Amino acid sequence: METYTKKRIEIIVELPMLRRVLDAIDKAGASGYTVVPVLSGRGTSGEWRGDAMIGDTGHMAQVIVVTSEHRIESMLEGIYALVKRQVGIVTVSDVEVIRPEHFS
Amino acid sequence: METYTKKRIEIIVELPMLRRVLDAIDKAGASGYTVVPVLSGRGTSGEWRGDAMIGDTGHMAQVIVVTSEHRIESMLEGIYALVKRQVGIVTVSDVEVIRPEHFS
Amino acid sequence: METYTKKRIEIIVELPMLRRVLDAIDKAGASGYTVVPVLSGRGTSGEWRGDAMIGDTGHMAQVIVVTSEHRIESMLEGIYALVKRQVGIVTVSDVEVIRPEHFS
Amino acid sequence: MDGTLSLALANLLSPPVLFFALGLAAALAKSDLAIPEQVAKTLAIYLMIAIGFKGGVEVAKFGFDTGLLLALAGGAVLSALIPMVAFGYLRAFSKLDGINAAAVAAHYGSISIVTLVAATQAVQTLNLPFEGYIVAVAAVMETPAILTALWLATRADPSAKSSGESDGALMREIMLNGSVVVLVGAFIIGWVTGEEGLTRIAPFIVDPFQGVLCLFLLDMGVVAGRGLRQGAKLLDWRLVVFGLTMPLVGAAMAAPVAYLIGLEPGGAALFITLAASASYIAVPAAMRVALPEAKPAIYLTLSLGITFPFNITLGIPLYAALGQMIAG
Amino acid sequence: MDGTLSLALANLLSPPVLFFALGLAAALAKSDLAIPEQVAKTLAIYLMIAIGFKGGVEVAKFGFDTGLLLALAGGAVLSALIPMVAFGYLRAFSKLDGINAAAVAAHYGSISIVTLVAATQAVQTLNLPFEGYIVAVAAVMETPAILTALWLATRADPSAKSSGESDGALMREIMLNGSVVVLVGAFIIGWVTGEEGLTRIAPFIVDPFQGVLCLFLLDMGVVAGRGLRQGAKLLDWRLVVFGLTMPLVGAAMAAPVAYLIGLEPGGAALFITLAASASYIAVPAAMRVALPEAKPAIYLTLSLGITFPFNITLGIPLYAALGQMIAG
Amino acid sequence: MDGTLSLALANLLSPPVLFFALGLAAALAKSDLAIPEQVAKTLAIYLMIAIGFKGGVEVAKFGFDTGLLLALAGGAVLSALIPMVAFGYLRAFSKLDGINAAAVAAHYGSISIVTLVAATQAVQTLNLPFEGYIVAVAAVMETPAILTALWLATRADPSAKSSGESDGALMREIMLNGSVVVLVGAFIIGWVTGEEGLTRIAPFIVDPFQGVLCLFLLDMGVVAGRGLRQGAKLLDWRLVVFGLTMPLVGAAMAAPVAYLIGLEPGGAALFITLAASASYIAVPAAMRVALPEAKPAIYLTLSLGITFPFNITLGIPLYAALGQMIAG
Ligand SMILES: Nc1ncnc2c1ncn2[C@@H]1O[C@H](COP(=O)(O)O)[C@@H](O)[C@H]1O
Ligand SMILES: Nc1ncnc2c1ncn2[C@@H]1O[C@H](COP(=O)(O)O)[C@@H](O)[C@H]1O
Ligand SMILES: Nc1ncnc2c1ncn2[C@@H]1O[C@H](COP(=O)(O)O)[C@@H](O)[C@H]1O
Ligand code: NA
Ligand code: NA
Ligand code: NA
Repeated sequence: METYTKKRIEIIVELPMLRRVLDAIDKAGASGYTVVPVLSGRGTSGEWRGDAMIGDTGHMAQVIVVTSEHRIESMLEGIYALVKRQVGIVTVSDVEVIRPEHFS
Repeated sequence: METYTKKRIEIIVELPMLRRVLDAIDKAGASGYTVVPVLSGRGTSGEWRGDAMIGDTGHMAQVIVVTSEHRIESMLEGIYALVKRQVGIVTVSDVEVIRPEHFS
Repeated sequence: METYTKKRIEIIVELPMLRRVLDAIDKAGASGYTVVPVLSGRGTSGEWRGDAMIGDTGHMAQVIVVTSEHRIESMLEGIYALVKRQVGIVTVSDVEVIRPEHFS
Repeated sequence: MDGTLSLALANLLSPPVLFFALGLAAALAKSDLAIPEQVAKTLAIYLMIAIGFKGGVEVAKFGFDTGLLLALAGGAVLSALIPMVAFGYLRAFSKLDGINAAAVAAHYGSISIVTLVAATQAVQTLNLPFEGYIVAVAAVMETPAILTALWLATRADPSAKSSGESDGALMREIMLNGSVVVLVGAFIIGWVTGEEGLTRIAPFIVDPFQGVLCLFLLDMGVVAGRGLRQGAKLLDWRLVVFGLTMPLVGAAMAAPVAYLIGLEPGGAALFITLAASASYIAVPAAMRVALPEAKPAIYLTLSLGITFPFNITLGIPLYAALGQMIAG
Repeated sequence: MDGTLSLALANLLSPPVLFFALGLAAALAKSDLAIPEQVAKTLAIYLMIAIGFKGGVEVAKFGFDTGLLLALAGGAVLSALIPMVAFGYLRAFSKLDGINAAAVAAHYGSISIVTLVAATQAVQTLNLPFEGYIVAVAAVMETPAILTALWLATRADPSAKSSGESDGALMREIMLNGSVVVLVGAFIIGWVTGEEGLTRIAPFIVDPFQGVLCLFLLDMGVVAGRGLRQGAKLLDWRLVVFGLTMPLVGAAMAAPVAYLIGLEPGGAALFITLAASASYIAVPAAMRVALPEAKPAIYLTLSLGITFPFNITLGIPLYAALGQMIAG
Repeated sequence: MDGTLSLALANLLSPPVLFFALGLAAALAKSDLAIPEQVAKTLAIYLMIAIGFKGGVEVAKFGFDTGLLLALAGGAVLSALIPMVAFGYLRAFSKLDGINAAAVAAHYGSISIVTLVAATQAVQTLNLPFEGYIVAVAAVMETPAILTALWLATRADPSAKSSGESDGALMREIMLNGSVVVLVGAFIIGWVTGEEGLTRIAPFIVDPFQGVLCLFLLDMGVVAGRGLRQGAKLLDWRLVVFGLTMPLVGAAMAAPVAYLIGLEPGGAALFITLAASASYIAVPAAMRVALPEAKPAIYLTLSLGITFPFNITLGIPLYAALGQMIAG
């Protein structure tokens, strides 16, 4: 089965910023994204647990975007502009996909 | 600590098809899988949010399978046969593991 | 946008051991971690489904740690010491990040 | 007629319908209001337990006659036939292709429990007597429609059905679906424990029932509103007309059956409501597996965004009036 | 005075406050006790529905007068002004920089619905009459404070506000926030359906209300306790003093307004409580978007860990006494 | 004896037990029925609050005597001793190795709150008087069994215990476990607020209690059924016999203690029930940490799949009869 190389971006972002990050992903031309819940975490801004919070502040979610290499640059810039003053992390890795027409 | 190279398959699949995908993974000889919840997403078939749905239709989950290189081919074929007419995406990447005997 | 190479460790671990694994990650000097919920799974110790359980036994979660190459060795050893007699799996992969100062 | 109008108005201004409207409005205004998923699922289970149990208690109280068997049979036949009519209607009137028409048709043959719950409230408000076993009829009507629809779809396009899946396995899956099991199980438990059992759990399943229904309908409103926002572009005016009139077609088919069975006025109203209602949980999931090419945005938007609101607001008073007419 | 003391004691020993203390103690002792997230969110929606609906029913019963408009206007003005006072207080007394001071100030101009709910219980226990439309005032007081705070922050540091975000969009987002929508929506539904509607859903929103509040406050205690454990190191004694006295400042500002509006004793107590309470859901989220440099650990710990417990335990009896004094 | 039989039958046909059976049947038939996790967790917290609070109110009403201290001490001793008997039984009769036998034994020394809740319902139906402080005894019986079991395991295999974990840390973790904290906390709050507090929250924790219990037992049935399906292959007939008879052994050990303490008939029945019940939340989690080599599929299936259903159906009527005999 033939596979094609794409990039997988994973963004851990605070819930109040989520909508804005998803809009930036759209604007950068990705064909889709997936949001995964996060239970708890720790980072430079301390430790948190979702079930010991009320409201969205400090509560993270994880966004997964599979996209083509050539979109990475502009997408990272759009995301970075949004999250540079916020908590949250961004990682990029290589993946193979089987249905290339599914991703832009 | 010695590590061993394996493949990590990640499948985003609609809930009504989940059971069938897991069965295909079993049949392809993987020693295990992990299912992770998904909150929301966007793709060629539009945008969705789990808490604004009723029932499983259109609601995705993510399946993670760590397996040996040599099983990838047949596993992808089994999965592809299932999801080719459905929504959903499949990515494959390289990972290192520490307990190779744990994975087939 | 410049990126920097890091390692992404993903640990699938039983809930009763979670706190101990997070402590080991802290002790190994990682600057953070993220815990993601798991719905169900299958492995050498059988199949399970979170909504058909009561209590934490047999219920897994997934921990994600992004960290520097040079910490991997000691971190894997710390984690391995904890989980070697438990159920659970550990994978390591390469990722690029954009804010290197965020990770130790 | 005047009674029907004032009933319709009373229904429109009842808390459950207003909470539904609130959810709908919130979703259309892009508010982030939502009942969390796991809670919404539990509320659905609660409604099943409550309506099933109370139905069983009624049967324990009044016993049952051949009416039960007739109603079960009548329901099953209606569920199998309505999709044919719906399919013909869609093929003649709308521009849907065979596969999508079949998928939509399946929904209208099957039923919506929440519509039944709302109708039961209305019927009780009107003091119309009804048979407790109607909930068992609801369970029986869930699935036959799917088989008809799959047959229609393969007739329209032999490659429509997803390969490798036997109808039997799919039917089994639907009939073991959590909500059906709870509905039927609670019905049996209600039957076995009767009035005495009801006394013990009434403060849980009877007293707060209407309030819980409000919460659930608030969520349904949100779901319907978002569905409409997503799916509106796929519905032309013909499909909207279908979604508003197909329940009436189903009702018209069910009315003579209800009459023949000899149901009480409230029972007839509920029986007609079942026929007029459309599935939005079990059938869509089955369609995703069996007819993956059919577009969920079409059938879900029709069922949840058009027919469900219509039934909840205007349909139910109409079916209550109809029930009174034929059985009065 | 003696009445106030015994009221304070009765309040301290009431089940809701004791459950709050239990949650707080559990979290401080590092117990893993927690109400699951989705359930906690649903409990919050329940409280909004219950308090909104009952407020609407009151208005339906007693009609409303110019008092409503005056109270809405008075609430909005207070919400906009209190942050200025809070900001001045913080800049003069604490060591917070301009941005963090502005962010904290926003919280104290806005309101806490759960505090209002707890105060409503106290006021009812005391048989103090109150205006049902106070819940509408609460909705109006949510947002003006945020605009004031953003203005204060940009005056302190022109680069403070996150770029590219218009205030209008943010305001729209906050006013369409699920809890505000449910509160206002339930208020209107209560108004429309009146006593009759209430009778239908009272076993859901009235009878078990105090028990549900206990469960919710148990969770709030856990949240406050964990917040304190995480955030304590960021609070010096000056900030603690601020968190304990700023509610009194807000109360002092609101009391004359309540007097001028001519509110009933209970209504005045609730109005004062709103001014004295601090937001911990809507405002923090808005601050994360608009003033990302401000530290959540500071404003959340102050609002949730210091001011909320103070209000729940000692503040409310005080505001009730105050309400009686000025309106008695 | 006749009374016991009719009581057993009444118990078997009560709504809670029938809902348990429904869940069990659904899971065995591979239905996807399930109560969502977060809701199930909340239901468990609700049960703890309700039973704890009501116990505390009883103590507030009737005061307490040396019986409380005796019962606490007796419970702790039983919890520590029962595992030894269970261990001996298993080593002599089954083929389990030392580590697995020790892990299983721990479960039978500890207790199941839901079994206690169900027994309390039965005892109330029978109008048997009981001491409110039994819930405090339940809290005390949670942990001693674990220490005994760890000691047994290390005697059997010195490398059994996971290294680096002090028993103290583990004990602390279990005693700060959310359910223990809520149970004891609600007990104290009930004690402090007494009848007056109960009146305020009775519509939440008393009236709907049995209904909520039905929902929870439905879920327990599902959990037990799935556990049985997964774990059945690990249980031979000897283990099944153990799971059905070990509760009787525990009951036999507890009966003389209850007699010596001088408990009321209902109190004796509940005390015996505690001894006869087996843990399925706290102890399994502790075993995963402390004895990772022991197989969860064995101890969980025994406790949840065999002993819990036995107690819920046949055990409780038996223990009620026993309580009446020794204290009547
Ligand atoms: N090194 C890391 N590995 C994995 N997740 C991290 C890491 N650092 C931060 N995070 C996640 O990002 C959130 C915010 O991080 P921070 O901005 O550093 O406070 C944390 O709560 C974690 O969920
Ligand atoms: N490029 C993508 N990156 C990440 N997730 C995606 C992507 N495309 C699709 N998805 C996920 O897969 C689901 C179905 O995709 P689709 O079949 O394209 O509608 C979406 O709702 C997303 O959750
Ligand atoms: N090959 C695998 N791929 C993905 N997840 C796995 C795999 N093997 C095990 N797991 C996960 O780890 C858990 C425990 O595995 P085990 O220790 O093999 O029983 C399983 O329930 C799965 O959630
Ligand atoms: Na129908
Ligand atoms: Na305020
Ligand atoms: Na025991």
